[in-house]
This record gives sequence, structure tokens and C-alpha cells, in this order.
Amino acid sequence: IDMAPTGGTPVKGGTVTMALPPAATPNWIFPIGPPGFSATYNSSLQALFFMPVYDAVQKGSDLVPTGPGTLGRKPVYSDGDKTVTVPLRTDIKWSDGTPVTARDIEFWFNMVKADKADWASYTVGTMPDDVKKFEIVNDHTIRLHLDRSYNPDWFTANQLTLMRALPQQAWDAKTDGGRIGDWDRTTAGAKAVFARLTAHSKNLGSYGSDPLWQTVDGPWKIASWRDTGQVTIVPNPKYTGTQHPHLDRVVFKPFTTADSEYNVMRSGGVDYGYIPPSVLAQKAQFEKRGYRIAPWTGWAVSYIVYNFNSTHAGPEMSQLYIRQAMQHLVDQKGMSNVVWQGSAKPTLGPVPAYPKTQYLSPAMARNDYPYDVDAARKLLTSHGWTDRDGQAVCTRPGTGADECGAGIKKDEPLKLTLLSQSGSTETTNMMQVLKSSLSKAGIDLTVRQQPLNSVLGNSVPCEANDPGCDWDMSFFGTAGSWYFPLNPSGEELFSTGASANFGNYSDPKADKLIHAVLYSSDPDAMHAYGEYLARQLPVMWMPNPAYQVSVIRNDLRGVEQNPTATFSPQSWYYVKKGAAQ
Amino acid sequence: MTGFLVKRLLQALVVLFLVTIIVFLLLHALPGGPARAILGPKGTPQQIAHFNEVQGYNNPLPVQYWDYLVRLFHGNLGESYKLNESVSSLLGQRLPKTLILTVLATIVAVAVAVPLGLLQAVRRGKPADYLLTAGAFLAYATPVFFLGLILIIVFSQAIPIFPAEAPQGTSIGSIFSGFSGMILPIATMALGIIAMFSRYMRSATLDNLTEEYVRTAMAKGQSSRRILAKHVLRNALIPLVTLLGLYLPTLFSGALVVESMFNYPGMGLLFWNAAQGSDFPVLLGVTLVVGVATVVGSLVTDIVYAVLDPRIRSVS
Amino acid sequence: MSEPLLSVDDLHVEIASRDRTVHALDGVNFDLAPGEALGVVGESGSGKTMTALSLLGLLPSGGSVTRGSVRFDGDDLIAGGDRKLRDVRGNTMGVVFQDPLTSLNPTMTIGAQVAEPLLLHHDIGKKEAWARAQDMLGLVGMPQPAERMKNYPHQLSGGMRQRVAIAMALVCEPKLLIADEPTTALDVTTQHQILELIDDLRSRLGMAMILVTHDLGVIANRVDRVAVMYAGKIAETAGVRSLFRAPRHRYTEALFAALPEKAVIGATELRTIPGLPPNLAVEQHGCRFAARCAYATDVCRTEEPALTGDDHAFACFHPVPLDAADPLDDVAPGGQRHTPAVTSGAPLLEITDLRKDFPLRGGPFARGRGTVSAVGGVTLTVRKGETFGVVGESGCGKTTIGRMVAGLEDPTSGSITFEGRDLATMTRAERRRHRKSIQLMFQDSTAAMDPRMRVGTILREPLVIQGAGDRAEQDKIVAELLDAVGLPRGAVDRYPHEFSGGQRQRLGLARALTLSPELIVADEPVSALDVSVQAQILNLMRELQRDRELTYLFISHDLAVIRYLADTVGVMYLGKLVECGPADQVYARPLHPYTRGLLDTVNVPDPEAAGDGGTPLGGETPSAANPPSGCRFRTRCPIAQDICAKVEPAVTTPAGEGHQVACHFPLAGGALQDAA
Amino acid sequence: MSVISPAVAPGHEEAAQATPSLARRTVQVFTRNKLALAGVVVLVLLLLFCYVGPLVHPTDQVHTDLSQASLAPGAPGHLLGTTDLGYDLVGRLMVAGQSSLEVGLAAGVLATLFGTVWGAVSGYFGGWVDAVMMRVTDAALAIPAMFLLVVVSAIITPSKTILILIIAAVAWLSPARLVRGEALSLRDREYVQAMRMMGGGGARAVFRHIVPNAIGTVIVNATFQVADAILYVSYLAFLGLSIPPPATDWGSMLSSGITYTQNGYWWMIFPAGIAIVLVVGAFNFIGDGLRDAFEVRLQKK
Ligand SMILES: Nc1ncnc2c1ncn2[C@@H]1O[C@H](COP(=O)(O)OP(=O)(O)OP(=O)(O)O)[C@@H](O)[C@H]1O
Ligand SMILES: Nc1ncnc2c1ncn2[C@@H]1O[C@H](COP(=O)(O)OP(=O)(O)OP(=O)(O)O)[C@@H](O)[C@H]1O
Ligand SMILES: [Mg+2]
Ligand SMILES: [Mg+2]
Repeated sequence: IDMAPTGGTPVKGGTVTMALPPAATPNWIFPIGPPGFSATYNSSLQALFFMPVYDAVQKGSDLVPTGPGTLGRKPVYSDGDKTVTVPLRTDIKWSDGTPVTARDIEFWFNMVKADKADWASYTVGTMPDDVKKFEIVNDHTIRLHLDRSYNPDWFTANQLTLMRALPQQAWDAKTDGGRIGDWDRTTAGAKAVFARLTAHSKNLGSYGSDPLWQTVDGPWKIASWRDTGQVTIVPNPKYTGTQHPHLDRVVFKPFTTADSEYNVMRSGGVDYGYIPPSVLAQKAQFEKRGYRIAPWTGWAVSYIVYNFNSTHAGPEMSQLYIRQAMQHLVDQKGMSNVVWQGSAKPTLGPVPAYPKTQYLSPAMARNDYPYDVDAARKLLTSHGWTDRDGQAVCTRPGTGADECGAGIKKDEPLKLTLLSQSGSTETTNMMQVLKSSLSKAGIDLTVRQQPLNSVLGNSVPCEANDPGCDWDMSFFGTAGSWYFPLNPSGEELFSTGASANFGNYSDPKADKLIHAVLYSSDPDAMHAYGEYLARQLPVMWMPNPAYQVSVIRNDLRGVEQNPTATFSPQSWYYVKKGAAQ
Repeated sequence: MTGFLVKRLLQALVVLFLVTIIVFLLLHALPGGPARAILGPKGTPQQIAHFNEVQGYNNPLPVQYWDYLVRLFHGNLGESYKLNESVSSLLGQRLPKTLILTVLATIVAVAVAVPLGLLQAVRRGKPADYLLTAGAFLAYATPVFFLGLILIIVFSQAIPIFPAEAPQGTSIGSIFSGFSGMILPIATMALGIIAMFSRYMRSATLDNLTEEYVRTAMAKGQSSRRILAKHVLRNALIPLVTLLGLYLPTLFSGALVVESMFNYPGMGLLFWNAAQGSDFPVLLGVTLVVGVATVVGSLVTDIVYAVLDPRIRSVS
Repeated sequence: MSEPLLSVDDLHVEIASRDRTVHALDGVNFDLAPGEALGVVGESGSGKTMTALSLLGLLPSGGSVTRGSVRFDGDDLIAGGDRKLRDVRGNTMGVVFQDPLTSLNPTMTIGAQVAEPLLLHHDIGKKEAWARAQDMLGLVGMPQPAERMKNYPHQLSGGMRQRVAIAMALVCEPKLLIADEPTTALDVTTQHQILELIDDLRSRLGMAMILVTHDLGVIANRVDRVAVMYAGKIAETAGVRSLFRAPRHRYTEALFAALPEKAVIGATELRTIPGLPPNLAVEQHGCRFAARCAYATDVCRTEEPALTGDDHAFACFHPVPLDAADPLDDVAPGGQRHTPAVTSGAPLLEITDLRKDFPLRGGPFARGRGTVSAVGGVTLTVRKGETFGVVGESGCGKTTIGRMVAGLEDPTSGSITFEGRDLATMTRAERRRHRKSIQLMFQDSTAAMDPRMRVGTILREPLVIQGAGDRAEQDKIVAELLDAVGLPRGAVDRYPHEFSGGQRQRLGLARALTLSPELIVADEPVSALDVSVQAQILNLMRELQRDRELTYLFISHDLAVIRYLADTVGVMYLGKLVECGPADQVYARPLHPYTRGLLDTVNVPDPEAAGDGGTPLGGETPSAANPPSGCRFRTRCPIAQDICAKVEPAVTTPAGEGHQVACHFPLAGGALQDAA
Repeated sequence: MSVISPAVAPGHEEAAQATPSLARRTVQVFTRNKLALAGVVVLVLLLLFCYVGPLVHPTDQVHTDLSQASLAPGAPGHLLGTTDLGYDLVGRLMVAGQSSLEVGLAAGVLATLFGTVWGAVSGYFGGWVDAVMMRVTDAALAIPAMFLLVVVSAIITPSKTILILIIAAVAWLSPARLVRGEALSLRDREYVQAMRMMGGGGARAVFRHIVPNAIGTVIVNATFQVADAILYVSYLAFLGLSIPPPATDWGSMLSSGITYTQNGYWWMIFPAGIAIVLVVGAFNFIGDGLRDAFEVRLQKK
């Protein structure tokens, strides 16, 4: 059988039913999502109707911001990287016939500026705060005047990608049925318009019929949107771009659990679905039945957070040699292959190692801490730890090179507590494997399983001896710990005091390197940052699970599984008759 | 009759009030509150603060509870954090489905359990009785999810005759149009109920068989079969109504597991998902509705019982 | 004698359960002519019910006829099998059971239940069956039969339910009616009405009847012939007059002798039958009564006597000689009794205008309003050393008075004074200490003793609670008590359920005595017992009273028992004390029409005395929740006048000090005729 | 004393002999119930398996061995194969059984104790105490157990003690209601009245009369409670609340085995599932037998 993901002779038409991830119900259409409504499946769908200005596009193995589906063309940085000029494609029209212009992006910018608190992607100091002035150069060019110099790669990848063109001519009214005008140009007007659009977006059941959402510039438009989250899209007949859909319709089907999806998958109810990693062992069966299995690698890293301020193990966590010993005890390969059935990939540093993009240097693709119990034991013994009945105990306290380190008392055992997310067999198993291998070096790990929410709630940055700072490690990476935007910069994770720096990692050198990634124009800043942190182990690197293990009908081709977890059904096609349903 | 109703209603109100308190307190025991769950690891401290501000989580608990009650009083159950829908509209879609599932399962269960129980009572101490008793206890001893799993493995995988997923349509009609999908969920739910009800029927029938009116009926020349059908069955069935009332919570519990197993978009599933995502308004709303359903259900069964049983009916 | 309607020959019935087989009937023979009425009497467990049930093939599970035949109306019912039996049941043979509540289906209407036999046996439509059922209900004296057809059993009173049961049995106009204790659960007056009704219907329909009862009074007045059963056999059978005049079997004789009516009032001890009936689960040899018979010889223990004789047959080797005195000769209605000295004793207990209202109970839908006036203002005095008997129909408030005196219930109003002290004014501690002066003896000692405690613990409990003595002293007291009530000392290690009813009643008495009380309130202490056992308990109570100077407040609905035991009698009706006075006076010359009616209603165990005038009580007791205005008895009173509805009669003493009555028109000569 | 003839004695002796002691009767009736006996046998076998088994068949249930993961039954040294982390399945069943039984027993007993006290107090004192206590019970009952457990499972970090507490918190309601009913009827029994008439107080009534007489109900209920508690343990595992690894219980084994349903790894599902059914069934059989045995005593009048 022809198993190729591409090629073959496309057949016009057909319907594809795609399974949405467990418990994912698309529920927000207005492209400025409020906090809590910014899930990937929402933005992915929005991008089908409203063409993104910039997006993570896979080009070879690299990820780049522009492609045939983006409205923007390559941005131009000037003025010492303090000004950026964005040229737009000129051939794109809204479905009502109006061309898509710079005014439409200004409309977006005004909305976001006036209502940034209600925008999920907003963080203080970044978009729109970092844009001092928004300038329309002409109908198809905008220019942003920035508050300082930025690393162009970072700014395009992580800031400009947030930009959207919205149909100002259709949406810019303060009330339903009110006059369309330039209301967005005043803050109050923008707020009113924003409020109206948000209100419409809150009416889930009406997405399919609300004329507001029928003005689109993307290749697709909504056919129906059920309040259970099932979305059906059909090609936008007025689409003026280059990527015209081959299919007649695509149905996105929500599922509450992976198991239920799997059951439907088996009965042929979806054309593009996924299976639990455990079922990968049955790969051949699916292939026999006309499906191909394609793990969808996510643009993410997974790790266990170390709490450097932990009340009782903070001093241990602060010792690099201990972190190194522990990293040596993480059998990432074994976990990936057995626990995840090969669907996970080892995490080697703060930059995703798969796919191998331009952000990864050869040094970063090397595992500096392979699974090695002896190396781990050696690290510990050489720093004054002794194995007593299977429990490592500090016998040489002190700050010398061969001593345990600052704050570690004599006879202190190496006992750690790990908060781990519950509800996933794979995670539970990984933690068991970890516990088992740590014990081989005398490290006693207590795994406390909690629901994801509790883990997140409990592993907040804290100070030693504060109540609630008694956790030493924390894991919430069943579905990947951290998904990056296009540019895998780690400023939110590892810079001192950052919002997602749950373990209070603080290293001046790391801060400096992160600064460089954001603000210098050095193209290698990312490599320097990645290589340093990979070795410094601000967290314990863990296998990074696939976004999902996709199962795709063999005759469905053109499916590209973008690591940022967006999808573009416009490039999907069937190769022979047999479109489902 | 009205006095009784008023008293029972007052009791029910007190009970519901306590229910809301219990759930409210439980939810607020959640570390980090719902903000983290809703906003995820990427949620910034500002967003979390904003969320808590908007949702009123910064107020002291009693104030929050009071606000909740006030909103409740205005018929406002709140908005789901996750589903972009009001809790009442969610409930409006989901509750009927759960009701259909539970009602169908109960009907099936009663239809099977009653004759089974009668048979056991008549064959008391015989192999059939032992066999059915053992069967009933084992069915009862099987966790619902294990039972469902076995049914799926057998009837959906080994011999694929029934789908492993319940009908997904939003409308009630879709349930009946895709009814084959309902067979396994209903069977899973019904088996456990059958186990309990057949035990009940057995002992109720045995109790009634020792009643003197049975002897009277025999003394009239009535045949055993007709005595069972005409006299005993009726007397044994009436209290079954009360039993149904007592079983409501168990039924709902079963529905929760079955719905999440078979992906049946009812209230149980809604609750399950809401719990995974700390969707407080939904959790509170569903619990409240389930509590109301349970309390009202037992009230109704009490009344139905009283209406069916002439001994109580005519006292009014 | 013409061809018998029913002929029972050598009937053996066994009831097998897992660990034992009871030989319930062991060769029962009797014939019944058409239209004849046979009474079956005997102690509890003698096989009366089994006899009746085996005729219909309605034995309990495990029961079977192992030998013998039952020929009825030309058919062999044993050989005929189930089909034949079903044909006969309810059709040519009707049956009425003891408990009218449980023997009716609670969820079927009266009409449906009465019509059921017609639909089964007669080829008629539902409409006609209902019409005939309604006629039948009219015939059994059911008021407004048309409405009653739609009612459910619980909506009727006990008497009415029994009428329904009779209607059900008679609706197909059977040739034989079997009535198993049809009136035992009913009040004297209702009992009288039901028996009258059966008599009447029997003569109208020309049925034969088998009346099963343990009440010799009922038997004496209602049947042609009597069969006395003992331990699964017929001991004696004869015409009713012949049997009562000259019983031949020693068991029959002993039974008669144990009747309280028999004793010379207040003076003699009752005669008793020692021991218990034999255990029917073990093989029996010889005469079954031998073990308890004073006349038994060796032959009695080894050989089984046969039932011989024609009209008066008996199975006894040493029958009562024919010239013996009539055992009922001693019964002297209205006879004088010695006036006991105690009537002049100091007042021990004084009750003044005592009232008790209970909130009305009902189903869940009933409004929680209204009260039941269980005791509606009772004043009485109990003197030290006497026995004060309280009689009255069911529900008249006897028990409630007893419970208030014993402190188990608080009066709604009125006062109870004991030895001059008002109980209401006592402090908690005083009351606690006072408790031991008044003790209550329950009707059902089974329910009154913790089933999980050994007898020793039960008897010691009062001492433990009152903190009397150490363990050894307590054990000593318990042992003495057991001696006193005639139980072996080894009883302390047994559980209550291991004793017979009579023995348990002794235990109850022993416990009541533990704290050496002055007053014992005995609430129907013998009404659940057989005559022979009843005699034992009554004797024991008298003996203890003498030895320990006890005072009894003795509650009973049995006029004969009260008459035997009591010095003073209080007659209650619907929460009121209507008459009160020395027992002999009250019995000989009642002043209140109710007392008169009650006395006339009682079945005297003497066929000769049956039907000698008097006006038995009619109607039913009104509800205590809504008692009639004025005199509560007026609705049933034959001599009631307008004033009775308006003014509550005051207590007067028309017949001299000490004999009080609350009636506007007290009877002058003790008879109703005189008043009218 | 002529009335009390010595002839009473033989009759009495006979009556005493005819009724063997309470305990013996109870045992007799119980052993007559074949299912109850089967329950005892199964339970004893399971206990032996869980507690003696590890001595006979020692396995490492602490360290994972990924190289031995998911071996099918019959693999050398692994009669029933291995789990997804390479634990020997037979050995795993043993340790899991220990936790299931311990948690179930502890929770069942705790629930029964608490429920009995709650019910006895509520029933004996009656009035508003009863009203308040019963409304609380009603409220707790009105939230179906699973709903409560789902919420709790979103909050709690499990450990054995916590599981026991959670289960007991859900399960105490039924014994409470039952015992309350008993207490309500028992406090009006004539023997309690008789005792009060002698001057006895509430404590005596409760502890000497009410509780001992409700003990049959309580014991029978406790048996069913243990059965239910073991079921609850499995439901908690299904909800993701299980004893922290490497410790495990049958419920966790079953629910993690479910992951492998599609792989045909039946040995990870059925042994644990069947063990649960067997042990819960056994307790139910025993409870049923006990109920019969106690009821016989009650029927005996
Ligand atoms: N269901 C039963 N199982 C076993 N033995 C029974 C059963 N019913 C009655 N017996 C026994 O059969 C014998 C006769 O009982 P029966 O009921 O005929 O007595 P009875 O004369 O009607 O007594 P009572 O006056 O108490 O009604 C008794 O020894 C009794 O113990
Ligand atoms: N606890 C109670 N609550 C309500 N009503 C009661 C209560 N106890 C007795 N009664 C009612 O009070 C009235 C008198 O009852 P009581 O038991 O004193 O009568 P009794 O003369 O002893 O009758 P019996 O001969 O049937 O024992 C009856 O109508 C009864 O229904
Ligand atoms: Mg009888
Ligand atoms: Mg009474």
C-alpha cells in the first residue's frame, strides 16, 4: 500500500472529519481571545477564516514566519531594529469584496491596545506595549515604531505573529446595527466595538448564522458551529489567496476523552484522529486497516521544575552537581520508548530538539547527561554523599569542591518531594521509573500526585519557609510542559522573577543570555542561551511527548503537522474516491 | 396533603441549602483556585489577578457565597469558564440526555429485575435462586467502569455489533435515531440496578408470600400463579417506588461513569469535564441540579408511593 | 345420623422444617353433618388450626398430610389433588381467619376481594359478581355496602373487616364454613356481634360450621358439638351440653377447672394444669396428657388410649366418673363474696381528674392537627393492699392510665398522688428514687425483656440502676425472686426466648418485684396466655400479694379475670371512668348501662346459661379523637336522653358510699329494664 | 406453693434444650447458606494470596524494569506476565490486594463506626437534634457519591489515609440512617421503657439496650460497607485518585490496565478486575448470610 503522506493524484472534493484533542471544544471565534479562550484549537480555527499576518510555517525542517498562507511579507527592520515595516499582500479580499488593507490591522491594533487586559496573549511590556506608534504607510504597508531595539527574529516570530487583519469595514460598529465608522480610533470607541464583538463571540450557538463571522478572508468559512464544539467548515468561495481548499468540507469533532475518540476512530468515525501512546504497539493493525500513524511533534519542551527556594531541599536543588546527578538518572530514552511507546522525544535543553530547526545548534542536539547511574553515584560520592542502606546522606558538609555544598547539613539525607500531575498512566509510569532510578543513587523521591490544576496552583514561586514552599520538584508536562511561540525564547521560564519561573531559578548569566535573545541582533544569541541552560539544568529535562499520535487515513494526503499545533486543511486532499460520509 | 408537601418542601430547601454550602466549601478548598486551571501555566500573574478580581474570588468566602445565592435567586447559575456558555443553557442541553439515559436504564432494569426477583422468590433455595443470587451479587460487585469495559470489549470489539460511543447529536431526536449507540451505555447502567432491584423483589415477594392475605386468596380457590400476579406483585411493587427514590443518587453516580466512558454528552460528562478543568460555575450548577433532582425525586417518589398505596392515599 | 357432609378419618399432618419435623396432627377423626356446628377447642399449639387448614389443603410450607382422608360432600379432598381443592375452596367450603387486617389484601378494594370467589367459581360477569358481593356485604351487616365496596381494608374498623372476611367466605354460599378464631382479635362487644352474625347466617344459609377457638365461653354458646384437642389429637368430643355438664377426659376437666369463672370468687385458688404440652417434634408414647395428669398411671405412659364412645367420645384410661359434680356449679353469677378488709385500707394511690391527650397520628398526608383524648378526666383511689381492677373495651385508655401511674407518660392535666405526695411536684432525683415504689408488669414479657440479655442480667438491672447492694447481694435477691415466682435458679443463665409464655410472664413479675415495690401496675398480664397458664399466673399474683402486701392496679378487658382477682373495679369507657366500686357490687348490680351491657355481652362458659336475657352492647366505640359530647356513652346507650348529649354526667353514689357511677340515669336494680 | 408445681421444671428444661445458644444458631444458619460459605472461602483464599503469597513468590515491587515491560503471561518467571513497567503481575496483584483490602476494611469500619454513633445519637435524642443531624445526612446523600468523589479527586493528593477518610466520608451515610431507624424503634421498645421505669437514664438505654440490639444490623451493614469501600477504592482509581506509586491497589491496576485494552494486554485488566469482583462479591455473600443469620434471631419470638 502507498503509505506516503503526500503525492498521489488529488481528487477534488470530499469530507474530512478531524478529531479534536480530548476535552477540547472550540468556543471562541473572535480572533482576540480573552484569557481562558486562547487554546490552540481556537486560534487554529480562527486562522482558517482570518488569514494570519505572520505564522509559524514549516519550511524544510526550519520554522519561518511567512508562507503562502500568510498575509504579511518579510518584515524589514531599520533604525537599529527600532522600527519595523510590514508589507502586506495586495491580492487578498474580504468575502464582501473589500480588499484587506493596513487599516484592518490598525483596527486590530486599536482593539488590542484598548482592551489588553481582556486579551489572552498580553503580557506586560510586550505587544502592544512595545509599539510606540502604529503607522499606516499605505494601503498595504504598515510601520511599527518600537520602544527599543529588539532582536528582529524574536520580534517577528513572537510579536508580529500576534497581529491579525480584521474586517474593519464590517465590524467597526459600537452597537448591533449601528453605523460602521472609525470608532476604534478612540479608546472609548474601541472599547465599545470590542465589547460588541466579544458579546457576539459569547454566543456560541450563533457562530454559524451570525453575519459578523461570515466576513472572512481565509480559505474557509463556517458552515456550522454546534455548542458542543463540533465545527464544520466549507471553502470560502470568495477566497482570493493562493491556497484553495481541495476538500468540500472539514468537520472538527470534539471528544471528551482519548478513549472515546479511540473507540470512534476504530469504527471509522474519523478520518484524522489520534490514538493514545499506549496503542502505538498496535501500529501495524492500523496500517493494515488503511491508516498511517504520524506522531505530531510539538514545539515544546518538557521538564520537572526544581524549587530552588524549597524549604527543605532548596540547598540541594541549588547544587549543580546534584542536578547533574539527577539528570543522569533520568532514563529519557527508556521512558520515551517504553512508557510513551516511542511517541515522546528526549528534551535536551530549553530549545526543542525536534524538529531540528535553525534555533538548534549541533551542540544542543547532543545529550550531555545520558542515563548513567554510575556517573550519578560518582557525582554524589565525590561531593561528600555516602550511601547508607540505599539512602544517600551528606557526610562531608561544607562548601569545598568535594563537599556537599552551602546549606546542606551533616547527615542530611537526600530526600525529595515531587508534585506530579495525576490522571495519566504515562506520567504516573514516568514518575515511577524516575523514582526507581533515583533510588539507585540513594535519592529518595516521594511522588505526590495531584490534578494538573493543583500542581499548577501549588507550584507557584515562593520563598523558603513560606507556607506552601515545601515542594521540591513539580511536573505538569503530560502534554508537554511549555509550548513555544515561533521563537523558542525562554524569557518567561528562566529569567529571574519571570511569571512562569515557578522554581525561582535565578542565574545572572542566564538572564544576560536571555536578554540577548530578545534584544540583540546577534543571530547566534539563541544558540548561546540554549547551550548554556541545557548544561545548567534550571529544570530536570524530561521526555517531551508528541502533541498527539495522529492516525490519518491513507488516502488523505497533504497533511502537514505543524509543531505549533496549527492545521491547514486547505492543503489536504484525497487521492482516490472514498471521501468519508 | 398540603401540610405534608409544605413540610417536605421546607426540608428539601434546607437540604439544598446545605448542598450548596458543601459544594461551595469543597470547591474553595482547591489550591490556586480556578484561575490557574483556566489560564494554564502560561497565565501571567496579572491575568490571574484580573480573573480573580472579575470573578470575585478576592472577596471573603461568606461574601462570595452570598453573591452566589443572590445570583441563584435570580435564576442565574453563572457562565462556564471554559465552554463560553451559560451554565443554565449547558444544563438545558445536558440534563434531558442524562434523564433519558437514566430513565431508559431504569425502565430496562425494572422490566428485567421484577420477573427475575419473582422467579427467585418462587424458586427459593433451588439452584436457579442460588445462581441468580450469585449473579446479582457479582454484578453488583463489578465496578461500573469494568462492566462497561467488558461490554465494549465483547460487543464492540470482539463481536462488533454495537458502537462503543453514544450518539453525539445535540438534539434529543438524534439519540433515538442513533439508538444502537445507546444499547451499551444503557446495558452498563441497567446491570447494576438489576442486581439491586432483583434482590429487593426477591425479598419483597418472599415477605408478601408469608402474608396472610395470600392464604386468604388461596382459600378462595385462586391459583398460585394468579395469586402471584394479582395479589403479591402489586404489594411488592408499590414499595419499589420508594426504593427508586432512594436509588436516585446511585443512578446519577452510575450515569456519571457511564457517560464519561461512552462519551455520552449528558450532565455527568459535563461535570466530569468541568472537574478536570476547575470550571466552578458548571460544577456548582450541576451539583445543584443533581441535588435538586435527588431531593425532588425522592419527594416525588414519596408522593407517588402514597398515591399508589391505598393505605396512605386515603388518610388524606 | 344422615350421610355426613365432612368426614375426617385418621388425619396425620407433619410439618417438616430443616432440623425437625413436627407431628402437628396425629390421627384426627370426626364427622360433621350438614348444617351442624362443631367447635374445636384446646390450648395453643394443640393442632386446631392445622386441622382446619388441612381440610382446605392450606398447610404451611413443609406441611403435608401423611395419612388419613378427608371426604367432603362426596369427594376425597386428599386424593383429589390441587384442582379438586381449588374447586372446593371459597366455593363449597369458606374460611374465616383470625386476624381480619392481615388476612385481607391491603391494596385491593373490598369489592374486588369479596367478588373474587364469585368470579373464580361461578360463570358470571364482573358486574353481576360485584352486585352479588354488594348484596353479601349488606347481608353481613355492613352499613352502606355500595360505598364500602370501593374502600380499602385499612379504612374499616376491625369488626367491619371481619365482616368483610365473612362476606368473602360466604359469597359463594358454601356448605361448610371454617372459622379459625374469628373473634379472638376483637373486642368483647364486636366479638358478640360477629358471633351473632355467624349464627344468624348459618341458620339462614343452612351451612355447617367448624368454629376453632380457645375460648370456652364462645364454644359454650355457639356450637352443637365440641371437639377438645390436645397435642395433635382429639381428646374428647361430645355434644356441647353433655361436654360442659360432664367432661370425661381428665384434660377437659382440668381445662374447665382452670377457668376463673370456676373459682369461688376471691377466696379459692384457681386450679391449674402443671407443666407444658408435649413437644410434638419428638415421638409420643402413651397418653399425651399423662405427664401433666394427676390421675396418670403406668398404662397412660405406655399405651395410647383410643377415642371411644358414640355421642360422647373420649380417649382416656381414667375418665372422670359420671357422677362427679358439675365443674361449673361453683360459678355463682352475682354470688356474694366476702368483703375483704382491705377496702378500708389507707389510700395509696390517688388519681384526680387525670387527663391525657395524644397528638393525632396519621399517615404522612394527615394534618398534624387534633388530639386523641385517651384519658378524659379520671378520678380514682387505690387503697393499700387491694387489687384495683380496670376493665373496658379496647382503646378506652386503660393502658394509658397505667403508664401515667408508672411514670412512663406525663399527664396532660390532673394529678397523681402516691402515698400523699404529688408525683408532679417531685424533683428529678426524688422521682428517680420514687420509681421503685411503682412497677409495671407488661402484657407481653417478650417485648419487655431485652432479647440480648440473660435473665440474670435482666433481673439484676433494676438493682444496678438503683445502686442496691453489691453483686453478691444482687445475685441473692435474684435467686430469691426466682424461687418466689417458681422458676429454677438456673434460669439466670438463659435468654428470655428460651422460656414459654407463662414462664416469661413469671419473669416479668419477678422483675417487677425486684425493687420491692408497693404498687404493681399489671397491664393485661394474662391476656396472651392459655387458660391453664393464666390460672398459674393469677394464683401466683394472689399469693405474692398476700406474702408481700402488694397493691395491684390490674388492667384487663376480661371481666371474668377482673372479677376473680379484683377487690375494687373501675369500668372505663372512652377515656372515662363510668363506674367504680366494690367488685361484687359492680358485677351484681351495675349502675351504668355500659357496665350492664358489657356484662350481658360476655360469653359465659355454660351452654345452659346462654341467651338468658340481657341486652348486649350494640354499635361501635366512637373515635377517641372526636368523643361524643356530654356523656361519651350516649351514642350506644339504650336509655340515652337529650340531656346526655348536653351535660356531662357527674359522679354520684346512688347505691351507697363507695360505689360511684357517672350517669344521668343510673340503673336502679342493676338491670336495664328497670331503668326504662 | 402448690400453684407452682415442680412439674414445671421438666417442661422448662425441654424448652431450654430445644433452643441452642444464640451464637450457635447464628453460626448454624450462616453455614447453611452456601453462598455465604463460598464467600468466606473466597475471602480466605484472597487473604492468603495477598499476605502469604509474597512469602512464597517474592518479587521486586519497588523498582521498575523497563526491559521487562508488558511481557505476556507465561514469560519465564512471570506466570501472569508483567505490567507496563516490568513488575511481575502476580506479585503486583498481591501487594495491590493488600492495599485494597486494608483501605476497604479501614474505610468500611470507620464509616460504620461513625455512622453508628451519628445514627444512634440522632435516633435516640430525636427532636431537633435528629432533625438537624438528618438534614445534614440528607444533604450529603443528595450529592451522589461519584459527583462528590470527582470534585474531591480534583482537590486531593492521595495517600492511604486520605483514601480511607474520603471513602468513609462518603460511606458513613447509610449506616447512619440505618442505625437511626433502629434507634428510633428501639427506644420505644418495652424493655427500654421498663428500664426507664426502674430509673435508668439515657446512657444506659443507648449502651446497654439500643446499641447491643442494633449490633446485628451494624455488623451486617459493616460487611456491606467494606464491600462498598473496596468498590469505592476502585472508583477513586478510575477518577485518578490512587495510592501513590510504587504502591498500588487493584483499582489502580485495573484503571491503568484499561489503557492497554486495545493492545490486547488482557493480563493487565482482567486479573485485577476479577479480584475486585471476587472480593466485593465475597463480602456481599457473607453479609447476606449474616443478615439471614441475624434475622432468624429476630424472627424467633
Ligand atoms: N409453620 C409451622 N412450622 C412448624 N410447625 C408449626 C407451624 N405451624 C404450626 N406448627 C406446629 O404445629 C402444631 C399445631 O399448631 P396449630 O397452629 O394447629 O395450633 P393451634 O391449636 O391452632 O394453636 P393456637 O391456639 O396458638 O392457634 C404446634 O405444635 C405448632 O408448633
Ligand atoms: N402514644 C400514643 N399516641 C397517640 N395515641 C395513643 C397513644 N397511645 C394510645 N393512644 C390512643 O389512646 C387511646 C387509649 O389507648 P390505650 O392504649 O390506653 O387503650 P387500652 O384501653 O389500653 O386499649 P387496649 O385494650 O387495646 O390495650 C386509644 O385511642 C389509642 O389509639
Ligand atoms: Mg391456631
Ligand atoms: Mg392496653
